[in-house]
Amino acid sequence: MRLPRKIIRTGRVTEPAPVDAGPRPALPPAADRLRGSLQIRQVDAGSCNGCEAEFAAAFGPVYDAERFGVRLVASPRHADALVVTGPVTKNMAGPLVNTFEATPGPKLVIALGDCARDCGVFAGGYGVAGSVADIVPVDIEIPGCPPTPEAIIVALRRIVDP
Amino acid sequence: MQAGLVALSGVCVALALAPTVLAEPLERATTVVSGIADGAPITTDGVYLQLSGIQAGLSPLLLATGLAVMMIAALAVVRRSRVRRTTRGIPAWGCGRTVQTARMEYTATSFAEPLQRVFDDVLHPEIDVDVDHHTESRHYVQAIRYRLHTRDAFEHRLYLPLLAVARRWGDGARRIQNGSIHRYLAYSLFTLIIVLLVSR
Amino acid sequence: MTWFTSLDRVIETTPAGLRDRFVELLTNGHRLALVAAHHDPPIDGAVGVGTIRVVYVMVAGPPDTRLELHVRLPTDEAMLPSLAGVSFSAGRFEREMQDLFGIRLVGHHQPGRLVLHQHWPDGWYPMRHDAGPQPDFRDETQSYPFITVEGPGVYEIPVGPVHAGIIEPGHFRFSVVGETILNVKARLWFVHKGIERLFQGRSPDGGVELAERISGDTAVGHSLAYCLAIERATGTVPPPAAQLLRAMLLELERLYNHVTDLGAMGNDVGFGIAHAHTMRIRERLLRLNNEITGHRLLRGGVYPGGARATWLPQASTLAAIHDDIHDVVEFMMANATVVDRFTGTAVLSTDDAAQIGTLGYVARASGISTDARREHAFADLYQNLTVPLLTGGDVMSRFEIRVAEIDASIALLTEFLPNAQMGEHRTPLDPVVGPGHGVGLVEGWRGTIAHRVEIGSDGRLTRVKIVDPSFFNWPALPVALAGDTIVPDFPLANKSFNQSYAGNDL
Amino acid sequence: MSVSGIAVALLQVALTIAVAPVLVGLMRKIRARLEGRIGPPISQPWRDLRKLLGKQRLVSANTGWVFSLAPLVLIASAALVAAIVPFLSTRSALDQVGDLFAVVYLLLLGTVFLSLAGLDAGTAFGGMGASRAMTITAIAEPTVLVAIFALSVSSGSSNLGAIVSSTLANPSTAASPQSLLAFAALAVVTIAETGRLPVDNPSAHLELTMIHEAMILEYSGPDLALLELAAHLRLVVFLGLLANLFVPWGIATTVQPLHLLGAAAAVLVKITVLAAIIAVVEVFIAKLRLFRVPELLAASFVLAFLAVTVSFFLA
Repeated sequence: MRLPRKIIRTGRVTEPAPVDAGPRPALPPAADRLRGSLQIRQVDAGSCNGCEAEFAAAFGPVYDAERFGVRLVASPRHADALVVTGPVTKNMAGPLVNTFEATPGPKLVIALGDCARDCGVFAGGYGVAGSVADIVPVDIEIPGCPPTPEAIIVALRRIVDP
Repeated sequence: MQAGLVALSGVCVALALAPTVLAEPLERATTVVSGIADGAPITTDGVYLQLSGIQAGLSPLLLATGLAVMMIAALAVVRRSRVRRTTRGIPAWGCGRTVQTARMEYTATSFAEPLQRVFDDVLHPEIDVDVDHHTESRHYVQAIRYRLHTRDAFEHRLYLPLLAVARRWGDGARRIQNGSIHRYLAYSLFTLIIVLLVSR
Repeated sequence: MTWFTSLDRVIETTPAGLRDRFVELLTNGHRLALVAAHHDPPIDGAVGVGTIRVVYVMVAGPPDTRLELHVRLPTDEAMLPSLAGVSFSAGRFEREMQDLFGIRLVGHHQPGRLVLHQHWPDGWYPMRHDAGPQPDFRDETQSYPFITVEGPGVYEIPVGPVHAGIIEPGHFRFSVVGETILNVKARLWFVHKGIERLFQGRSPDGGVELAERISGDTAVGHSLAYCLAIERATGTVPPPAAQLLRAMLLELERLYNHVTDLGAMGNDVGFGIAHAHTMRIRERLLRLNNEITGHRLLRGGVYPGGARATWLPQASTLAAIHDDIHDVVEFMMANATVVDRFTGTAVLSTDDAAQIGTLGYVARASGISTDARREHAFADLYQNLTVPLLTGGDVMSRFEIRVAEIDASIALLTEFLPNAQMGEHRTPLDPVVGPGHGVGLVEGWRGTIAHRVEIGSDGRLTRVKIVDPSFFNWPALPVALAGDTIVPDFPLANKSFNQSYAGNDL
Repeated sequence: MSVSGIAVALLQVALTIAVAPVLVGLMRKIRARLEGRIGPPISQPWRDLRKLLGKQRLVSANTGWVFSLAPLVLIASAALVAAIVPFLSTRSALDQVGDLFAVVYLLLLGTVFLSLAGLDAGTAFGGMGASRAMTITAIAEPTVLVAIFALSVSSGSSNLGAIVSSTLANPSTAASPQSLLAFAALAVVTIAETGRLPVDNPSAHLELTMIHEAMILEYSGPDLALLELAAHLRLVVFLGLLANLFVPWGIATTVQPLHLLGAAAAVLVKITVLAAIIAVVEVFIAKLRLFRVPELLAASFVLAFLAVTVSFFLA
């Protein structure tokens, strides 16, 4: 029985929640109704996959975003928030809009990472259609290239646990 | 065709809700066939059904009523909470794409395929996948064709052998009775002798 | 031109002579590493639209051998005889050039669009220097012409570009009967941003931030390939201490990515506990990365002419991570269901892997021994390298090869540690005189990465061609599935390949 | 049908609805803890449901009445079963309304409607989920019937109240071979029908591997809330059925409030223990290859068949 021993020896991996030190920006009204339960559909609209790596880490055992009532879901129909990464490419602009349309209100759009906010180093690429805000209305921005899992947790907690 | 289906399903629903209607005629029929008439196997008071052999009861009518009540209750909860939220029609979710074609709709063949796979030892489906590719490289595919043929197991394992046996019998019978009066007279004679020998 | 670039022998050839030279090199044991088209403006202010130049980089090793075939075509009549019949990967490079440079292909079996989606305008070639403003896009309902599988009851499952997990965008079209996959086609390039064009006009140092973001999980692999190419083009020789640090960063990158994949494959068969443990180990590695380079994804460690590290791990830390990983591997392999799901799933035969030109662990799990650390070593560091090789070609082989590579990486790191020095180690780039070009080949964690740079007389980048191993490996996935894989095994099969979308799409 | 009997039935429904989401929350918590995580609070499923009820309802184009009806049928059938099954007292008013066969087919009605809803939207995923669910159900059904038959033979009745009373009267039957075999068979079916590992993975979100979730991909808002709650209810009902059929002790044989309170505590403990066992076991096992699932179900059928055989010999 190797696995039981590993489980016992590993113990709890999750670390205490990162402290939210920064100034709290005003939240959109839709966030009021998502207190305590936030289901997320992540959309890679052109990212280099660095943001995906850190977003996945935020849901890993060390940061455990799920403990705050945040969960990843399979369909935008089940989602309350879209987490969009990357500059929006010309090929992903349509799918992004479709995903936004397929999400029932009240809903939030979270632009994750510098590219999502202002196209980052990819600004001016002939395949880039614009930042996320150029394509769908953005409610919350998380800066960083890529944002650290701590930053992601802090931003998500502001929604579920204001 | 649809009218027939609707009528049949209507009868099914009616029987499901009030099987007691048929309980008595069925009972009489079974009594006649089996010859056993020691009390009614099913007793009913119109709402409940009771088996008399073992302790078992059922009330389809009340079950249906209960189901309807629960559904109305659920609907009421949903409706109440939906006051501020309107229903919005929207294309089916296509993973971000908008174009859904008829080819993306699930097919009956596909619906049955998993079961067919599970019972492939019985059904013996014959599957062919032909792939045409360029002569220079097999990784440039030009066309793919799929063929599935399932032989009916009952037909092949039961009906056809039975028919074959019957045909052999028939062939034998044809040889025996070929229309000759003499031969029939001979049969009669032999039969008579056998009957006499047996009855002696 | 410097002495260094003369290592890359250039053979000028004509469109008519191309095929023979190419086949000759292939039969001599060379591999096609990269094809780059260039649109050269007219020289010295001459009138005209310039010429199209196509460069084929053929490599072999060891010893490290690189040859370049150069073909020139007139811009207005750019017709290129196709090599698709003799090299599958050449056929894909050709379609890429067709889309981006407007090169017409002669004799290609499937000359359809590859990089540009159907809604991009016709006749506009974004990589030409005189491309001009972008015309209007067409309606997005225009769909890629997928092969229609004929037969009763066949239907298509469209998956993506928006997936259910945290997965990069790509569209997969399955032709299916029930659960049986008859055909799969991957439609990629959803995240095509035009990175190669963004490099143009930057200084060599200014290209690093882009190179690090070609594929976020391969920051070291790509930035190193880029830097090696720049150094070849400019004749710069980085100090040995920098080369050692680079080699260490490369292994650290392999380590955190391979570990993640092991658990992710477990997760795809519903064995979430394996994923939880590998995510924990991965976090430990990412924090180690952060200490070493100041960035969790190892950015900032490699730059033209040098490398830096602000901290170095203890050998005991590496040993502890090694044991931790092996605990996880052990309990995964003790689970009969996991072993059953991995074994025999999505088999890529050695023959197919060779014909498609696969690289990295995908190739090594299918019996093809390839490793740029051995064939194109950038420094004299890899005498004790072990290149594991398996022949099964199934998911299990791709799992086991990763485990073996993790062991090899930790062995290398432990070997390098005593000689490694913290701090900055850099040879300043020579002030560039005259134009130059160079190729960088690096064994990234997914396989061999190839960059080819050209630097203009003003010291600015005029062309950077990037090839992630995913470009070679993506076509292998549908081939591996075509056997008797069932639909619910696809996510596992895909994860066992784990190709980069960003690195492929550029 | 007495008033007190109806009250017991309604009490059972209310209790099940209140407990089901918490139980699922508990199972997620156990998994999280074993994975070294803290995990969401146990009340998280309730929070999710409350939020879903306040969300917009999206109706996919090309869907018909089945799409709107399915969530109602699913939750109503699960709730009705919760009313019939003797969780609290053997004197539930509905005991004579439906026997064990009726209960199983009510649950099956929900499965069928969910599959129809999956097909209704006309998407590939929905159809795929429906086909898989029906394949599993088709193979699981014979097991259920044969296992129930074994129980009915040994207790002389197919009515739940009677089976439970019979076990209470002869405690030794609970440990009889036929009872244990039938329990094992029904346990496998429970796992399959509630979409737990190793048949379906409730915590993975990959379109191509899903069974249950593939059928509900198109639902949103209140409809989704109903479907989620129904899934939670079905789990509790299945577990409660298993618990009280085979280990009925603690159940009230009257309708006195104090006895009912004790019975509620007893059944909660039993269900929680079963749920905890499932949650722990799920951490240690992986999901079977789709076409190994029929092998698992075939094994459960063999168990059920043995149960019947044994019950005839020992009768």
